[in-house]
Amino acid sequence: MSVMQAFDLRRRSASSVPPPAAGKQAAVPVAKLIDVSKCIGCKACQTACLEWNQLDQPIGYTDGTYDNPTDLTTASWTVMRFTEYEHGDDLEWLIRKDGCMHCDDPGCLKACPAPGAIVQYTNGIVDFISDNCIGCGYCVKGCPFNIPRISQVTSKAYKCTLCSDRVVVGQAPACAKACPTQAIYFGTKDDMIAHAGKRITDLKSRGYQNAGLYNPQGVNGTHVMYVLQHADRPSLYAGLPDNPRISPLVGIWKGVMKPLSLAAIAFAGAFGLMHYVTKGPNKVTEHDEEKAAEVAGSDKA
Amino acid sequence: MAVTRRQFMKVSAAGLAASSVGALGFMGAGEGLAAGVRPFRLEKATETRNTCPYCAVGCGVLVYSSADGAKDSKARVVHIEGDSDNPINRGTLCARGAASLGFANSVNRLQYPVHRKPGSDKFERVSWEFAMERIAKLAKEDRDKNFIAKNRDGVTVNRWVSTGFLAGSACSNEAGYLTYKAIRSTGILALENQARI
Amino acid sequence: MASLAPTFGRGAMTNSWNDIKNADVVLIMGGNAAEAHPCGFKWVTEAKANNGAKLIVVDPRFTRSAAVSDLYAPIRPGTDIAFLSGVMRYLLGNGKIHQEYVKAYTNASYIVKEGFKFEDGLFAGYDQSRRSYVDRSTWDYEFDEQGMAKVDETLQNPRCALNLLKAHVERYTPEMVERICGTPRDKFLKVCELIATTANGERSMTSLYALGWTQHTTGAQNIRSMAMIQLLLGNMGIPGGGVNALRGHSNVQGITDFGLLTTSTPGYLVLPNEREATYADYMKARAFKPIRPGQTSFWQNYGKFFVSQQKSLFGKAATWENDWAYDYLPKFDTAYDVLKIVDMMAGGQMNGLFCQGLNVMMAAPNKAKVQAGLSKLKWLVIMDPLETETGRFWENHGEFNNVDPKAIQTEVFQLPTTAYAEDEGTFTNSSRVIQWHWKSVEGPGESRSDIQIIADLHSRLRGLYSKEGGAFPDAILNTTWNYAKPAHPEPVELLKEINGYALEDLPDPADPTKVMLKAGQLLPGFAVMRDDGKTSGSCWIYTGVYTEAGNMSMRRDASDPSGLGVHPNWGYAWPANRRILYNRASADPDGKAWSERKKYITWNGSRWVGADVPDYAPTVAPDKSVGPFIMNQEGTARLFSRTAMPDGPFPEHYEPMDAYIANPLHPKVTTNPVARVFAADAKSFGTPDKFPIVATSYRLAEHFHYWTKNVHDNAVVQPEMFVEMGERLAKAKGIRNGDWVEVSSQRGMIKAKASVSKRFRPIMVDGKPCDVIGLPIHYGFVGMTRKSYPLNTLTPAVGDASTNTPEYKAFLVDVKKTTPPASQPAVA
Amino acid sequence: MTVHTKPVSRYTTAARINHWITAVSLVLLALSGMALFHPSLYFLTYLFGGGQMTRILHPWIGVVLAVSFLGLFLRFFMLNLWNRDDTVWMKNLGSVINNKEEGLPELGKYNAGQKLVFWGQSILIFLLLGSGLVLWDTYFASYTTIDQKRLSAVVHALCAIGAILIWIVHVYAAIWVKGTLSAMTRGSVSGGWAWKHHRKWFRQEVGKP
Repeated sequence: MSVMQAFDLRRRSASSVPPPAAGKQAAVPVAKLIDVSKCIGCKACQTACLEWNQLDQPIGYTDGTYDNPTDLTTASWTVMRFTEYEHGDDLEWLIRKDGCMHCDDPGCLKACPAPGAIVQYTNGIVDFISDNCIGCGYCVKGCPFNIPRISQVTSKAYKCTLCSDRVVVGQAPACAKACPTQAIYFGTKDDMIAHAGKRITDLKSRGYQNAGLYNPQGVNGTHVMYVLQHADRPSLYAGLPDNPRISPLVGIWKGVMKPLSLAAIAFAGAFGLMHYVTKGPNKVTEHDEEKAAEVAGSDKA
Repeated sequence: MAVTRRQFMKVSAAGLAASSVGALGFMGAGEGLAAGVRPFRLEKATETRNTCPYCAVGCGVLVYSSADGAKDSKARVVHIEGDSDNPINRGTLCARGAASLGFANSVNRLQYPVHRKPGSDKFERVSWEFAMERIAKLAKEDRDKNFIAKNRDGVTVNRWVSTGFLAGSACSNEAGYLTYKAIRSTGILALENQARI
Repeated sequence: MASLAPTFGRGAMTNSWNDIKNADVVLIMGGNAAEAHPCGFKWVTEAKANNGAKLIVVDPRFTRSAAVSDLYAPIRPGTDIAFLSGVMRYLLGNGKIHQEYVKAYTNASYIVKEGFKFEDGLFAGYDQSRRSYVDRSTWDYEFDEQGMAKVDETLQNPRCALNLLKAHVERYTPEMVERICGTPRDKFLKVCELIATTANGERSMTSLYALGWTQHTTGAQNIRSMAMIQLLLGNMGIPGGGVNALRGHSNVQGITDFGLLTTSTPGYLVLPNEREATYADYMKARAFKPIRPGQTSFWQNYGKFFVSQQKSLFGKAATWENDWAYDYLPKFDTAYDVLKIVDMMAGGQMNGLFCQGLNVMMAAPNKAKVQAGLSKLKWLVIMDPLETETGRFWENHGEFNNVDPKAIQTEVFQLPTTAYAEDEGTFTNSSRVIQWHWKSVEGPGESRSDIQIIADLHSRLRGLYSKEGGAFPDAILNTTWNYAKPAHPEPVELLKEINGYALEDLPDPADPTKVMLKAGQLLPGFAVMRDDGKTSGSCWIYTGVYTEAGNMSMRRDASDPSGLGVHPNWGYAWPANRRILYNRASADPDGKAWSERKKYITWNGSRWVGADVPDYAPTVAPDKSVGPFIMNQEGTARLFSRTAMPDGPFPEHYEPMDAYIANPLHPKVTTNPVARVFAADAKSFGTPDKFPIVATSYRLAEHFHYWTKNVHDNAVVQPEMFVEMGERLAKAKGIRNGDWVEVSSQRGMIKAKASVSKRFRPIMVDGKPCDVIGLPIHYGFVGMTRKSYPLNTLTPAVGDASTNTPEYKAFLVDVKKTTPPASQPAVA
Repeated sequence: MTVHTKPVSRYTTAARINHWITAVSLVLLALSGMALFHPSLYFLTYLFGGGQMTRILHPWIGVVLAVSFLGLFLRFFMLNLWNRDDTVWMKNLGSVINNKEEGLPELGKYNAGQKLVFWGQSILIFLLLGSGLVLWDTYFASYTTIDQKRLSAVVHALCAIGAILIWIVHVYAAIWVKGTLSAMTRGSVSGGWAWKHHRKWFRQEVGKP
């Protein structure tokens, strides 16, 4: 089997020609389900990700919390965010594995100006193709979850790739394989939704009335989904957006404004051309020169 | 994993089949060939079954090592992940196990015997021969000087309590048993391991 | 383990990792499985997800186990016995015990001798000057003329063990529990109710514990309390039950099995005491005759195991004539445990020390004492794959290790060893499963395997003694060493030697004319071992691991025929590949399963059959009423542990040596009267006036002891030492999250960053709020993580009465804001 | 052969250089900007040495533009202040377009259209600078929030399109009105040109010694 594995593309950044696979029978969409209620915050997903992708995250300092590193970086594509949620006498320790949500309608891909720098495979995975990335940071503006990070060294954008190099040969992503309690589950999106349903039923039986699936339709659903104990308040989980969507500004910026602007420019150019052709040049006539000479002459005296 | 292997192969196989067709260029220009996904880096590695060195759950791990086949190139561990066949951990690993490649290849791995003279402020590299010969001599010297053949009541006790041996709890059973044989036969009573603390 | 053996007969994790999924209630107390054993904890989440189990976590801190628990209850460090005795009182008081199980399978109905009593904090027979119960004669049953223990099936006699227990725990009312432990009364009762739901054959509770219970001066008794609760509930020997000690290192179980402990020999046999001058004396104390009619009392085979071991160790030199080389073994006068070794080193009585993968500088308590001890050694040999603080104890690392190398005259050798990926051999995991692992690469640089180094050391000693002679060379010279390559004994050779051979043709016991085993063949199991020198086998419990059928530890058939998480063909579990111990108790006295859900081993009329190897003679019919605890002379488990525990047949709450309050139950005896205290440490205990804050130390999910600070990715996810504290304490001391604080105890001072958290709430003790802080152990002055003071600078050098495991989990400190260490940049 | 007056000087050499720096940088900015603006124009990045180089150079050229335009602004903002004649001019824009300038009041140096170009570009380039700095993640990523960056992206794009449209008008006017180019190439215009288009300005110039 050739080493150069390839997936079919469903979308390709900055490409006006739709990728050939768009029409064909798509591969089965996959999804990674993160069941926050089963997550023990052991960070196996972090070290598995660091090791599989050979990332060289520098060793930092503690800021007094368990969040290490404290934010996603170009060399830490997933980080655990710990939230101590106190309500009444009860205390809950909500631990959420942050990282790319692999949106079905990726804001990063929509914002990206470089052709082929961001692609979405037919199974839903959104991947950064570093060769084509120009480091402009538009993906940071496009992403509703603030995930992509731009490297000061390589001027390229980096994020979780959902281990596309493993999935393409039938392996689970490194984090899903490692997760001790299988809080991180990987499979077809339908299976994951079904599995989430079972988990939500179990959570409801344990008193979490608002347990639910976080699969925000604002981005047409995501290929990384959460099961949350408090699905009615996602922002409890260290700022998980309550209803994430691609910012309307990005919508405008990358939407209708593009063709309109080109049309305007084309029209302006065409108008000038037509004007010139119909009206002819605005010449200085002999008469003007004489009148000018008069003015110039009379002053000479 | 919820997905059975067969079902999962369908997911990637469908992708593969279509794309290999695409890769062969049957479907349109360069646009068709998706940007290549990073090649699967374990393709040429050797897989060995092992157990994680850290805690007593005893998770099964797959150690992937690869040497480039040159005459004297030394194989290096390139990746470690869980062994899906092991019923105890079913392929999962914790933060330590998942990073245990970093233990095998740590820059803090000891490389060669070193020796610190009394009062010195640094280690100096020495040969195995020098180290082992000197250790054996020091041990024999201390044993011969302090060996207690009989106690105050004249009972044969054959014990040597002026030297201790703190045994490694991550040594294999075979190494542990051999250590027991070699050390207990000298009469050492101060033989302990991490179970105590 | 020093409490499971006296109660059940064997000292090991009773059930298995996978079996946890069968539990209906999981109690994590005295441990933090989610952080210390995450992949083992998977089976707790499986139990929750697929068995509707409820997880209870009782811990001074709201840990990551608590994060996924159904019920969390706080507790003051060092008061577990008060809590568990309160639970026992609740179970006994409300009749929430599995009556039939308790009556048939425990010594509840045994009658205890007259004269046994417990008053003002002490059992009968205490000698203050020797700080021990010298006269334990009253801690025993009444015996009849045949030497059988007397019982009162009707349980009327007030001196029945169960009635004595009821009287003993009477004082632990919910109010007293709240007063001592600080656990709110309603929370405590909720825990009791949930536990009580398993007091039947239908539902089972499993207990997962680790150092949270062992690292106290009452360590062994903590576990005893849980063992007794599980007996009262009938949770022993059934799927989803058991008392599961989650051991630490990957092969601490194996190394303990091989007797690398001061008074042990492999297979939980014991070195002779110097009072047992002859082999006859030695064996007289180990007859282990049954004390109830018809009981198995498996330890009566002690002689077979001992002789077989001596044949493995000394081969031909061990003969009937020289009492199987009895005198080749050292006889001990006292225990030389780690605390004793450190005390002797500090007293200049120790000249040489080997540290084979044990970083004593960090692992032993009271770093100042260890530092002084190491400095007084003549020579120190480190065998380790990684850099350690012990190897560099003589180096000055600024305020983290402020020493003058010139003043330290210890000669230090540091030998590089290979690690797991570079060796072959077996590890034994916590649930006694022996798994073979294969070698993938060579070690780095000039590193050598432990086997090679030890073989080298032994052969040099042998050479020197045969050439130059010296003190008692016989044991060394006669140690068997018949390996193909003496300098490189192969793991396969060693595992075979461990398993044991027939040294002569062994007749078939059923038909003596036939030969069961020819000389040189591997033993099939320990049942065939003999005490006449015709069999060898260095560790009887492992026999069966390498038989004529091959290396059982290499087996990789992951099938689970019963669906109960029993994988009989994966690796080999000692003893006899049994996965759940005492599993005869999963059937009622008539041999029927207590319930269909918990069906495990049943009597099919002619044999015991089921999902696992029966922990029982396979063909003994139920009506013979042979007890399920075949190792015990009674055949039943011990609620009353006779003289096996040095600090009492029943657990009793004693404050940690750094006592936060006077013991409310018996102020005159506040701390464990039997805990051994060396002269050097007598004045090293903190008092609440100078050190008003309770501290506990623990492990984190991201690190393993002191190794992973040498691993880049682990340092990334947990880079620096910190001290966790509650918001109340932080506000009182003007400390903000990330500030540098100084934590001081009677033993020393460390600096660390503050981690102010809602997970630490003040615990109301005796009506007053008590602040608890937490200190992870993983950081030192060697490795990639930020340099730090070793945690054991603070901890007291005193240990558990039975095992001398240091009291790391409860000590007194003071906390105040400070400036960052000189070598550390201030930036957070 | 009709008699011609001496060419009337309109721009100093310094002004011209300043103008042409601004012009070149604006064109380069337009090209590199449009390359990132729409996929179909991405090929323009080859002019700058690929996508990365385009993204690197664009901001720096932007800085050059801002500085040089500031020069123009300081030079000519006094001359572009709006007056009543400009309003009249605007009202008769239709006839101007149709080459009938007669009825108009005499104009100073700049007619209303040119003033609109001036002020239009001033505002737009100022906004482009502001939003450009916000978008310049290489150095200024940490100073603004992502939402502010999104707003800047939209503002930057809109202003850029505006600037390009005004640029088209400006360039076309220079081509359409013959004789204009020499103002910026040689710095002077013919008398007739001055008389026809900027008679008041012409009178002032001629009045000068």
